[in-house]
Amino acid sequence: MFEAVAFYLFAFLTITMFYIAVTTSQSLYALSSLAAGMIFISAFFFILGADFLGAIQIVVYSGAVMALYAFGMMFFDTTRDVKEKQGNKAIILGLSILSAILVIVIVSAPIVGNNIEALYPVTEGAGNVQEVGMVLFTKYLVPFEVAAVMLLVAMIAGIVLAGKKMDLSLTLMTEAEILMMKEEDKNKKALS
Amino acid sequence: MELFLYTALFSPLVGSLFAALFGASPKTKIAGIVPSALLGVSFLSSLVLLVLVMGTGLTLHVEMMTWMATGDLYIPFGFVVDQVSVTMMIVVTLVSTVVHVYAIGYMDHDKGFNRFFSYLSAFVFSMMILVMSDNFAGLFIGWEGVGLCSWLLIGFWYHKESASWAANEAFIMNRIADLGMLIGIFLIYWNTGTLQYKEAFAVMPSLDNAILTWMGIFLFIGAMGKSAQFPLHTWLADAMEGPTPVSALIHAATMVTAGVYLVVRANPLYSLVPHVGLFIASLGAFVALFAASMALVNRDMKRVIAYSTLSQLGYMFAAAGLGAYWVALFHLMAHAFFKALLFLGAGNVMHAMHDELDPFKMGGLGKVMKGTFLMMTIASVALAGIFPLAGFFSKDLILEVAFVEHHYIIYSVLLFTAALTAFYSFRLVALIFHGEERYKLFGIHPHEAYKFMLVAMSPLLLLAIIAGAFKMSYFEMVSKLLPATEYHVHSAATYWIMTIGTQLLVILAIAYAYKKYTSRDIAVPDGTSKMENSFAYKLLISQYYIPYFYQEYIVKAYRELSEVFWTKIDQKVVDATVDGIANVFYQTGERTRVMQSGNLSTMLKWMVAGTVALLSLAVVFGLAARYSVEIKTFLSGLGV
Amino acid sequence: MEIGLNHYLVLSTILFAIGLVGVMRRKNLLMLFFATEILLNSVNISFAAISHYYGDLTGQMFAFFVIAIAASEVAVGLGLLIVWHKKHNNIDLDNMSTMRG
Amino acid sequence: MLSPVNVSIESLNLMTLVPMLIPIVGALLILVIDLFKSEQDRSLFVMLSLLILGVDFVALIDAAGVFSKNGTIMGVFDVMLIDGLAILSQFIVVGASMLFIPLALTHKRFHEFSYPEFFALFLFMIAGFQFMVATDNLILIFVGLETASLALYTLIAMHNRDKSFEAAVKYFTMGALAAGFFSFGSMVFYALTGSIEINQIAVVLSANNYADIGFVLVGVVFLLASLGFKLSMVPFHTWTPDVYEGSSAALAGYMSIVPKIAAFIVAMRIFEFLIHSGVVWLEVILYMGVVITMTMANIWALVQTDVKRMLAYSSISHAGFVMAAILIGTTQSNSALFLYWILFSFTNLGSFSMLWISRQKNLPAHQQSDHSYNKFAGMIKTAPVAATIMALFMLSLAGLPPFGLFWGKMYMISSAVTGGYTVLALIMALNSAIAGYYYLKLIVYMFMRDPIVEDGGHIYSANATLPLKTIIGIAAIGTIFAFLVINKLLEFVTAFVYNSGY
Amino acid sequence: MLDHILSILIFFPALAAMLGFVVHKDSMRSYGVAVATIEFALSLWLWFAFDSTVSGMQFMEQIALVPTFGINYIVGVDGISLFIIILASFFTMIGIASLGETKDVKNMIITLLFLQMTMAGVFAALDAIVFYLFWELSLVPMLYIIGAWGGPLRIYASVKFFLYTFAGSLVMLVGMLFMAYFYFQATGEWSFAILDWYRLILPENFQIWLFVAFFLGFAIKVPMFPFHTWLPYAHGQAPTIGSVILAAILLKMGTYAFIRFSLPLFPDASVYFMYPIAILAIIMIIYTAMVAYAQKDIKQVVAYSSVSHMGVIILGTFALNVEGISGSIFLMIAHGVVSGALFFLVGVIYDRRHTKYMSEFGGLAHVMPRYATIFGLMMMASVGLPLTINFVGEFLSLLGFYKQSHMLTLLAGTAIIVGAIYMLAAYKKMFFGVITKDENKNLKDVNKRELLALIPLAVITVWLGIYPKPVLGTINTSVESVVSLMHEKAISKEAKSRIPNIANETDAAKNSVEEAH
Repeated sequence: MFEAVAFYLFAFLTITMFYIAVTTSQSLYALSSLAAGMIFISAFFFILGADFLGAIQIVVYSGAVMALYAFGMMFFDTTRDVKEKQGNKAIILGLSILSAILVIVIVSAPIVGNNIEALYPVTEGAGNVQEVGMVLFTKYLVPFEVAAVMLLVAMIAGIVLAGKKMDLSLTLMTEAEILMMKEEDKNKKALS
Repeated sequence: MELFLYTALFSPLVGSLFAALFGASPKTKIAGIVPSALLGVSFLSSLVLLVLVMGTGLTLHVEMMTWMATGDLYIPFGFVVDQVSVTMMIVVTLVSTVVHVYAIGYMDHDKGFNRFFSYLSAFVFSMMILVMSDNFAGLFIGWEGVGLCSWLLIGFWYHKESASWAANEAFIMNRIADLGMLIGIFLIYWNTGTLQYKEAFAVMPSLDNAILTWMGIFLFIGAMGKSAQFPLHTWLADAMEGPTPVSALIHAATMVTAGVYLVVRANPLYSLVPHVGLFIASLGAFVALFAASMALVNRDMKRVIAYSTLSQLGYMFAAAGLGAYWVALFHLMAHAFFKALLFLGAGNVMHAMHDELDPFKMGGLGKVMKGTFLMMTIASVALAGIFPLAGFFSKDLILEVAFVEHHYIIYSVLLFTAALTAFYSFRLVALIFHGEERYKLFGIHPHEAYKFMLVAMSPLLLLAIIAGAFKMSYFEMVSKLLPATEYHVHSAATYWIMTIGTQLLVILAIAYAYKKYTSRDIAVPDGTSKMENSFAYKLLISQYYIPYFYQEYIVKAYRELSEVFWTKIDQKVVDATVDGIANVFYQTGERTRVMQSGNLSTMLKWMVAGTVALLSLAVVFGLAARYSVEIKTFLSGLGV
Repeated sequence: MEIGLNHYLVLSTILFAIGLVGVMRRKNLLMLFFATEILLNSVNISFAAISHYYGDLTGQMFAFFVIAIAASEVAVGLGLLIVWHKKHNNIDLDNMSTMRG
Repeated sequence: MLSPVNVSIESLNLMTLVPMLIPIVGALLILVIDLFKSEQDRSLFVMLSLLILGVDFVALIDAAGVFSKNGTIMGVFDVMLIDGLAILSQFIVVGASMLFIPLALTHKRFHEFSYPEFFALFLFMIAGFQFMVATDNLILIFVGLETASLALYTLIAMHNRDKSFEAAVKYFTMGALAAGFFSFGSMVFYALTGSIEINQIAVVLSANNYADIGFVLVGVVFLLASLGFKLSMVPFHTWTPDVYEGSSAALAGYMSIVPKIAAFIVAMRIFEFLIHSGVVWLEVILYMGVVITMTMANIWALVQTDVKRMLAYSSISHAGFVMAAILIGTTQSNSALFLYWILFSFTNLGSFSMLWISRQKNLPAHQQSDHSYNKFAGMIKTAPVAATIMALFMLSLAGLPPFGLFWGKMYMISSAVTGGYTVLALIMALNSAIAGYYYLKLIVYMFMRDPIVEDGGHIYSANATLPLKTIIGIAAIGTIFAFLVINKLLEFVTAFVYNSGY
Repeated sequence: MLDHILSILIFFPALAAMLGFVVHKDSMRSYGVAVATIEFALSLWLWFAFDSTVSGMQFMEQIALVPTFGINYIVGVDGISLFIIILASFFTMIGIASLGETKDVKNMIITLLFLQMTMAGVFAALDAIVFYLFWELSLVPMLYIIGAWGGPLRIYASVKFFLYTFAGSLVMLVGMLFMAYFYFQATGEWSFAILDWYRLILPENFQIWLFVAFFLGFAIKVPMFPFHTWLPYAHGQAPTIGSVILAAILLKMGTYAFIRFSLPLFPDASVYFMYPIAILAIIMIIYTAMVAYAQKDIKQVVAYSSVSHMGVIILGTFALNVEGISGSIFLMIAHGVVSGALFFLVGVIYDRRHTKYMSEFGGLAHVMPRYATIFGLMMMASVGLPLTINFVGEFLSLLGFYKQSHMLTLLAGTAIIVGAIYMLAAYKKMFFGVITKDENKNLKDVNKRELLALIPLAVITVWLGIYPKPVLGTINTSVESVVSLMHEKAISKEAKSRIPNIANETDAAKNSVEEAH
């Protein structure tokens, strides 16, 4: 009973939040509603007994991601509401509604989950975190490491792209300009 | 003996090539003399062969080399000298020798002198091949060869539009007929398996009559072209654009008779299909009359003679068609002599009159050019068939044939034509040599031709007179090869009546012609006289409107149709389709490239759209799969 | 009443659809990225749900990695955004259609 | 209470990781070097990465040896899957990368190459692709894919001019959407089968013998969409021309080969079993997809005015052409795919490199874009050799014998014929005819027009250095003399494909 | 040496072309002539070494190319291909020798040498893929020749030529792959070797489909109506040498391929399609002849005339009996010589007046008698005058087809009429009459360099017209083997009856005589 109530409540909340997030013209609203929605999502994880996931969700999203976006927004100072001229709404509306209907039609059909044996069953008496850790560091060791690499890549990418060196582009400068610039750098170093 | 054969055959070729050496260089007598001499040689060796054939009666057959050999087909360069071909050889070489010598004088002032002789000898060579070949393919070589040479010679003065036009007309008309001939040859090959005369004719009796008929018809179509039979006759008159010696040699004596030769040569075939023969005969008779009628009014000396040639060819075909092959051949020979003579005479007149061709502008030339006068008169007499000249024997014979074979219509037509012949030939003589000297009005000072030209013509004169005498001996010879039927009217009385009657008729016609055209008050017609405005005259002078018809409804139509094919069909339809296909692609590209608007939002929309589209398909399919049973029942309920 | 797997699937699908709408209608790049985040998150719900109902941890794993991926995408995305903003000093994607056709 | 797991190292088959680890380690090495001594010249990093890739290649050769000895190897808790496809595709990935990396040593200076990070990211990307192809676990595929993609976005952007940013952003955004699709798709399959390993999925599905097919199809649709994005199938192709135009020619050439082969492998793994288990719908959809992609891409390429965009569209159409192999799904077609792609990588990389060496920094007046057709007008007069080589690549792309791609095309069409797809075979053939037009267009410009500006053909080698020329030379040789090695290649590929059960 | 003479023939020019890049521009012409002469000498040697009593392939070579897929480099000649190879090298030689003033002559000569390679390759190849390879490759040099040295519309023309042929041959490629697949199914191993395919007997419906596939490729090349529209453009725009080789050799690829592939591989289909194709051929003959008559441009006249003649060749090919097929092969050579010569002649006047419109000429016979003579000879050859080379071919082709259908042959026979019409008309327009244009008043007659090309052609025209035996005999032996192969491969009743049985040498005549009774 409680579960049902919780589900519908949070379902309602997330949907509204995300709806706001995609419709509002105030990027600040959008951001905050997104964050809220994500937190509510983590609620589902807790309901579903995926505590670890829930925690991650809160930490990563509402923490890291949102922080990042927040920084970004300060940078772009998009506090003023952004005006988006929409090309014909009909298409968007049509497509979205159609897709929603379609997917729901299909998904709402009950799935016959036979012949399904859990490969990594939830073992009784163990906390979710332990189980997760167990699976993560055996079966999913490689993906885990690769994910690490991926984050490294992302980090490097972020650094490179946002870095100062991107301000002037060697691609566009002629050889002469490049050499001049190098000279100036040397001088700066010498002075300091 | 073969030596003589090869000499007879190839010396004209040598002559031609010799003259060709000087083709591009300015006129040299030598280029005329040598070919003439070589032709003389050829004539002599033909003579030897004639003697041989006449004397021993055996025939010569040589195979020089293979020409084409593939599959079952085997065609050699083979030559045969038998009674028929030797006759033709004699005629050809003799006339052409004469013409050559004559032409040395006639072409004296022409800058194409050397070229002319090389063409002329080339013609003789191909004519020799035509008559000597021992198979149809070889015949066809000669057939086309003479066609080529006649094209060259008719268009000899190629700067004249009319000349080159006439040349092309002649060539193309002959081509039309040649197609028929070619088909005939194919028929013969696929049914007899060979093209050699002997073998082919040997097999023929065992063939289905229908096939034989077709063979006969197609071969005769070929003959019609060369011998300018109706409806392919128009080119002959136009061919008079060529130099006169050419007209004499090709368009009177030799080439045009090739058709007759073919029919005679193929006599085994035609005697198997008498109905075709009858058709040939009737056509011949018709052409005889038809041509003669056109000759009545024509005001171009050479054309008149050309028409008379046409009508004489009609006679020959009549004879050949009725199965009197040797008679046809005999008339061919005789005709060759006097007609060539007539033409050469006309040539002299032309020279005298500075290429003036309208007899009405001449008159009284008899005084200035006696020799020519004499020769042409005798030739005309021979042509008219007055006893005892050549024409009498050969032509009356044909009449007899028609009579004896009980084809009285043909007989009467031919008889009537004989009268016409006499009339128009003496109309010509009268207008040219008698009466007022109308040429004075045009300030022309006519002169007799070179002596040696006259001398050169004399052999023809002689033969035109005496050729008839050889009738029986000739019959003796030829009958070894050709069906030996003597034609004798049964009762002597009828015979004499016929002969005398014919003679009288002819003489009357001559007399009428003289009376009409020697009178003082003959003036150059100016299209005002009532006779000229009569329908008949118009009809005849415009050659029954046949050339007009060809020009308007065939030549023009062909040209316009080609035009349409090119501009409309080829460009607007065929090619346009090809380019159209290409354009469709290109245009589709141009239209649809807007999809790549470069706007990210649009791209995303496309992605979603694609997914959604796939999804909907998936749903449809999924639902269909799930509710397949229900759907079936539903549809069956609907009675689908 | 019992909350079944389908409830969660439907929910996540709805969220996914919302995400799609956002992706399609957003012209402001930053907000566009929000929408993509929504897409990924919505899927996570169903993963968790499925793993719950099947009693199988794989789903959680997947969700876990999805989160990681989403995070790193944010990093790169923001990086790009910043560069673009430096050059053009706006982040409206209607301004980026120099290449077309 | 959880029982402690104990696994023996042998059972892990760690050697399956080696080919991926090498580039990762190499990347880290590069970063470390940069850490200690910055401002190094790019040549150092180029050569380093070349060496690393070389080592990687050798490792792959070993793996190939092992495979041909004792078949497919699972490793590290059966996450890694080293079968023939994996090895072949890794060969292509690494080989193409080796051909690509020296292109950094251009005569002119370009922004990206001044970063050591460029090379690090490049190597990470390769590792990502390798992981992507060397597993049948959707998670690892996803992670590998993202690793590679993120790196790739950055590489594009680092070219550092407006177009490249635009390209990167477009690519990134659509990539994010595609990622969403991928995760949704795999979610559906997980929901259906409770597993995220392809062969497991196959087992379960066939066990249920495709109950509620509709739901399966939804999963298929989403995976198709995300992979179609990578493979630039119409209508998910829209990014391709813009991204290729925006990024440097060399990278564009690279992108037209490596990411696609990775995606092809994944597509093959996922769709093969579906097709073979007679999912008619998928067959129809793929059929349509293949035909539309081939044809439309060709048609759009017809109307391009910029050679690079033309090549972009042409590579879309080539991808469509090769996608047919997956539709046909016979051993012959699958090996045809690899044969085709190997030859294609030579030719296409070659032609893009030709554009790369002719890249100027400032556009002359008569050029609308970097590589507009006019630029190549009368090339034969000013730079005959270059023109000839370029023409050669074009002819090869058009599928003219005896140049490389002809053999791929021929074998592919033949596989269509043997697979019973006659109409498809005809369509493929005629498409190459259409394609002939725009390849010819370039040849026409180069050989039959007069130069617009005479500058002694400098513009055609504005960017040329020995390494670049070497690469082009290799590509050219590979294109011309392909017919000498076809046989070996064919045997090799067929054996590998066959032994890995495709 | 003799074992590899074919490979040498094929690749020697290519190699020479490669080296030619090094040769200096000024001495390029003599280099080209030298190479081409050697090539020609080699081809002549091939002829002498050729044993004309053997009907099978000779000088066979086989090198494994892609054995696993049944593709091997197999070459060989028989009577059918021998003379076309010789003709090709001959034309390359005189073509280069008589090359007029052309811009960057070096590229031209190199291209020509490459072209020579592809031509030799096509006619020597005995493996479908190798054949296809050279077949396609031959497009490239031609494309370049037309596109780089052509007239104002050259690019359109060249691209059209390339794409049209390319599209057609791709369909043909699919057909080949099918053929190989059938062979695979029959024998369990891949093979593209034509001689292997000869042993394969296909069910009729397969034959029909494959025939169609091959037909597209060949018909476009020939070019048969209605696929012919690329030809006038190509000829109209191409430089003289280009048109010469295009007309003389490249078009023959199509007709040769019919005899090499279509007939022996699909005898039943050949019979099945005999009438449709014959009708197409007749349309080609008459229709294109009429179009030629409507042309204003002498080169277009010759171009259309060659389409018309190709019609006769096709007709002879589909006579399906020895006479017809050998006739068509002979006509290929004949038409090669004659149309090649005609294009040369057109080039001669074009070099002098830089126009090809007949209205610009007239009365040329006065100023250029030699030119007029040679032109006249070639024209007469082209209208099929006996004792010229063309007649032999046309005569045999028509003769052969007459066995199959009287009516159609009668129609096709009009070729000799319509051909005469447009040719004579054109000749009259150009050479007869009086000179109207002043430019024509003092034109130079043909010079030595041009005679160098024209005299040999004239000699061949007459020589082979009078004495075709050395060529015809050799062709005959090979054709007989082809026909007998067809006969024994034929399945359907009709095919058996249509294709004569050479085996028992009772000549057709006797049989027909019995039938007559």
